[in-house]
Amino acid sequence: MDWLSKNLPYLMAGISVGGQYALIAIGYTMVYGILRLINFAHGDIFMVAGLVMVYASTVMPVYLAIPLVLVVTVVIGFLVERVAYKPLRTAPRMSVMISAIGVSYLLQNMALYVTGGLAQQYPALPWISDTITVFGVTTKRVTVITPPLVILLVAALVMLIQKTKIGMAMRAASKDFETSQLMGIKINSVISMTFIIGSFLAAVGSLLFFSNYTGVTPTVGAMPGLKAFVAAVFGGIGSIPGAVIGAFIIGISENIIKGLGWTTFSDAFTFALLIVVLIFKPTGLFGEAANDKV
Amino acid sequence: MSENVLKVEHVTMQFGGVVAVDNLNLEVNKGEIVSLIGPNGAGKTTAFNVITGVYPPTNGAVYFQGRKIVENHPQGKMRRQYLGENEGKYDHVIAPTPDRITKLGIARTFQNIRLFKSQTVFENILIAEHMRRTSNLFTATLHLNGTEERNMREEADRLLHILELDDVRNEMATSLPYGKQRRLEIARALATKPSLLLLDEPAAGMNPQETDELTAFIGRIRDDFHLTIFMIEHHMDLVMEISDRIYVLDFGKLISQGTPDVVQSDPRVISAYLGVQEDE
Amino acid sequence: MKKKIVSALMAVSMAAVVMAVPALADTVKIGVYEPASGDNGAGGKQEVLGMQYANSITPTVEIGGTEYDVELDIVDNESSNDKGPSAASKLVSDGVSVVLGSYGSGVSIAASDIFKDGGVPAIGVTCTNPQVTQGNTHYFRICFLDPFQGTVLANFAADTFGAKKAYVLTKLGDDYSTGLGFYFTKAFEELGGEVVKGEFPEGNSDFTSYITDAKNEGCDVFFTPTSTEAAANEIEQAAAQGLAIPLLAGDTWDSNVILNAAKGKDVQIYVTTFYQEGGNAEFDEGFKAFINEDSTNLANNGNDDTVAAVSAMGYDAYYTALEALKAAGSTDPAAVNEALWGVTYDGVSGHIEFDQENGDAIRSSAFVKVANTESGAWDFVSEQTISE
Amino acid sequence: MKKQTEAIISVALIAALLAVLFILERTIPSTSMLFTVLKKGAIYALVAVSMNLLNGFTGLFSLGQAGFMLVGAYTYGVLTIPVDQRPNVYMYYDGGMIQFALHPIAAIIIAGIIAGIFAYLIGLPVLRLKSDYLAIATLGFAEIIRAVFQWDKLGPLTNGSNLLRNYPSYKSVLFYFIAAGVCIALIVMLINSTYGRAFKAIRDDEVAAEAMGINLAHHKRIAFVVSSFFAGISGALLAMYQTSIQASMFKSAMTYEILLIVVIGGIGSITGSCISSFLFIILSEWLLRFLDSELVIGGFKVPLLRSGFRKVVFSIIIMIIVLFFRQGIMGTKEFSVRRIFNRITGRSRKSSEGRNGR
Repeated sequence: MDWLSKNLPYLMAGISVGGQYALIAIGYTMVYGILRLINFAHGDIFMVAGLVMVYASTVMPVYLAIPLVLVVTVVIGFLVERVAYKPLRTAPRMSVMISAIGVSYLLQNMALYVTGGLAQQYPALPWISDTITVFGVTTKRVTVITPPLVILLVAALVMLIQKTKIGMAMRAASKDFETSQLMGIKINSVISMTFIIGSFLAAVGSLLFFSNYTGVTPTVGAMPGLKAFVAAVFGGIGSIPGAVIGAFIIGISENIIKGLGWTTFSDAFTFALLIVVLIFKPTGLFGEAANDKV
Repeated sequence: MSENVLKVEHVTMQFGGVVAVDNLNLEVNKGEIVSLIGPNGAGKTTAFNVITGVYPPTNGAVYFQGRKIVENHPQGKMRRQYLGENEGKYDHVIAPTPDRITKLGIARTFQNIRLFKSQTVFENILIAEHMRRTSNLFTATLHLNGTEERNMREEADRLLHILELDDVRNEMATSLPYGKQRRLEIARALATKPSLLLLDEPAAGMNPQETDELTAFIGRIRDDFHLTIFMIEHHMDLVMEISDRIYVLDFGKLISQGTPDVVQSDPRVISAYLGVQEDE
Repeated sequence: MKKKIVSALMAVSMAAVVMAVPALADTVKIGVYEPASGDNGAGGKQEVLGMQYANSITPTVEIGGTEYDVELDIVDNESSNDKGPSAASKLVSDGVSVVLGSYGSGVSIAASDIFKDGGVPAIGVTCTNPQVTQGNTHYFRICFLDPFQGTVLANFAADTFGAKKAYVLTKLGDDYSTGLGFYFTKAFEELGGEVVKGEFPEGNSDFTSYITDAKNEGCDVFFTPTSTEAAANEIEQAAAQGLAIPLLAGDTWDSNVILNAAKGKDVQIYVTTFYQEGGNAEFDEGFKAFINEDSTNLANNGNDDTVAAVSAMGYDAYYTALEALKAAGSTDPAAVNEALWGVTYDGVSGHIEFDQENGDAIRSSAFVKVANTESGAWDFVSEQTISE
Repeated sequence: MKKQTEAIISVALIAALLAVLFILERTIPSTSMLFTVLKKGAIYALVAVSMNLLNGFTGLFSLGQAGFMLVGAYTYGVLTIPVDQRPNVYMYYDGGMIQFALHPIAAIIIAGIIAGIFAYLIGLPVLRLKSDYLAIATLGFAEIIRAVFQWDKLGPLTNGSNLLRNYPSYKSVLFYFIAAGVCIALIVMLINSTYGRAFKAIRDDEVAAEAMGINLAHHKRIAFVVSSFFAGISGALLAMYQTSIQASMFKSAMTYEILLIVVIGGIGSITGSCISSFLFIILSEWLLRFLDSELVIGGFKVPLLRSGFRKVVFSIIIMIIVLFFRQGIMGTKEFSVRRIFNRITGRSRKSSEGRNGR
């Protein structure tokens, strides 16, 4: 029992943070699947969701603030795509990526301007922020409810992608961008839908993440964003189940490394894992190979 | 039988379950113009890509001037799925990258033109001479290779003159008319001083008058540059006019070979192109 | 159309330059080299508020017989070593007579040579790393140093909690954090205690594994000299995981970010700092009024009017500079530099006097206070001196 | 306009620039903001040009520049701290491992070489990757390098999380202009050499380049190592400019800044990168500083102006340039004396000797 109570906290923290990374990673993998774009600003949209919640909860009760945060984040995600990515639809990949970096730079500086760099305190969400004890280990309820909630959301998303018309349009667009346009698929609305779903999940992810880690600063979105991207690549970019499984693996292994005392290299480990995956199995666990014809 | 330049032996190329090229054997001898024809999707460009090292064959080998330059045998998953014959004949792997094959003296052009779009005509040819350089990074950077640079430029101008592209010397490569872009691609291939030139549908998209000019042009460069030419082409008048020998591919298999008039009257070739006559 | 946008942008920035240089007779400029963004932005802004308050009370000073208006020339060093030097050289080129700053030792060291070349003396306000003043004659400091603060914390941990084993958590790449951690460890081991070390990387939010380590190792005290950015998460997770042992930290934790995070949680937080609200009633009321009258000031102080120790230090630094200006009898930076060695001033945070070797303040005591999680304010604990 | 006359005019222009700087240095006080900005502008011009060599001329999208600058800066710092200062700097590591000091110029070149070696090792696995994967992999390596340099077990060598300082540095702005100028000249000569043409071929069409006998792996490695060599040198210059360095300042934000400078200047234009780096530094670190402090014009308090506003305005300007001026200031054109001369004399560019005769 002693071994369990010693190491259970790492495992639980790993699962919970893994679940939160999963919700962000899905955003990356969907956007990359269709646009072949690494949305550098996605981590910062996650941060903005946190900030909106902080400011909303000062003026309205929490149960009103939560839907507001979801809506505002989705709108921001949609606007970012329409303003920063749509004009560059035909531009070379490098300039779209630079535009993504520019948006990330802008969101962080705006957050800095509004908060003045002060770490904002995330409000305690009623039910999920209470502390509970599980097998003798005290932690927050959010740690326990994150995995099932994530699996539920992912199942719903996979159903949407497999069963609905918009889902089919997304799959077509991710297979071949040009031909799906020829088939009369309104590409712009498909892309907007992707960003809307991605931002919505990122907003839910921020609700869970920040109730566990309550300090919200302008750069708080950078590291989870990068780790979520590593998870997306590790799971196989473009595959949603892959992103989720990759995120759980990264969340757990990162905490195990911290548990073993190699804390200085927990972040460096994530990048090392990314580079190993990129070189030996670029398609990741579940991705399909995409080779371009000569 | 004059000296053999290119020999393709039991080459099979299988993508997953699809056999694009099936047990291909062909030869090209010094000074010959040999054509490879066949309906679309017969595996012609795939054969070219195997010869030029774009991807290794699933099985078989390629010889150049008597030396084996490419070899492969079914490995891993492919060993179970392999559908072609002659599996045991090859045991080790030679898979040079395309640039190593070009250095051996095999130059090629592409089915859809791949010129360097941000460079002028003159610069496109200069780039092809880079591989024959004797200077290293330092002497080149410090511009100590003056003579080599001058020779490169003179050689490029000479090629431009021979191929009648002097007037568009400083134009951007992509702003040229279609015919001239084709000719520039050939000029660029010649700049690598090849002994074997692989042309992938040089006359694609050309009108009859341009095709006639091209026919004379190919004959001329074969003689001026002492080349051996191996060509994929659909324009039958060009093929029949200029080829010494012809190989016909259909669904990856060699169905006929020989001089132009032999191949022209071969029933299998006609059916491959025109479909089988349904005898009611 | 595009050409017009570009020329418009150029025109705006050119015009701006002209406006930014108002000329007034008889002004003495005091440079304020503080972070307003980046990791230490919050602390830097509270420090500047102290200086601005002091400036609002005594806007003029009599130097060599003539009355001078004191103008604060404030630049943001973005708490980063590559942006700091250009902020510093802007101050030098603006012709300031003395510079106050910075919060955070890294940026202070980064700008040290620029102040030296410009011949402008600088007064460190709350940078506690010894390397700031070491081996130079132009950088002074009015706060105590890490060796002193580390020892005070070690003594406090040993005396008050009888701690035998301490968990020390520092931030990778932060010289203040590793420096204070080093001195605490040295002092704590000299007292016979044992130290378990932990380090977290930049941008880390999850501290569960460190807290679990501290519990598993059976540490009696959890010492974590980090910035306020990490503090919020540490406190939250310490409470969530029911960490029974007290949290100890240095001067950076003396801010309302910690109070907000700790409010209503069962967690004990002890902090050493330069000043404790209530130490000087007159300063407290005046400062609170100054904060509440202007919305930007309120926002910069974290939306409430608790008096942060760094504001008190900023206030004292301003007056120390005035003392130096008066003693020097001229606004020439070299004269001010010379005068600074002899300056003594009894400020809100105690007696200030410089040692003649490195220009460090001779400080013998530090205030210790505890976060009262019900009232959400700091309660005074003791004024700790070190035994030797 | 023959090549010789153009060469003479260019040399004359450069000499004039250096003379102006020389005079300025004698007249204006040496700590004036102008010199600070010019020094930093020159350093950022070099690192922007070195990044342009990779992104703009070879089509390799790398985000590892900050990592190689860090290696260069630390190599310079560690090798040149005078021995008597070492106990003072390596306080927590009793004087540190290395007990010798080299001449600054030698240390700068070694800084570049060591950054190049790091690049060679990192390049082996990474250069085969496609553009966006290459960007993330190089970004990852830069973060790993930073974590390693901050590790306290390496303290005796890198001083762990503490600053490296007290190493010699040149104060005159001339030194930075000459050092950066020489390096940029070398890069320009490389780009105009046969290797430069090979890089541009790889940028335009890898498949065609390979078919023309250009060994992709070899040439990509050369571009990557050369670019990192000069990033290492600019890291050393930055260390000199700043008189103290710390691993935590070489974050990915620094690479993004350099990338944005390259984009503003025009990807594929050397002079574009130089111009935009001076513009970027002058605007962001000097002229736009007023945006951060309250400004009262005739009793009217300008709204919005408070700390942090400068960076917001700056990121908006960058977004406008990235979206609407995709070519940047110079696009892929170069500032050349001939083009100015032709514009003055009204002769069209076509009839002159041609683009490549530079």
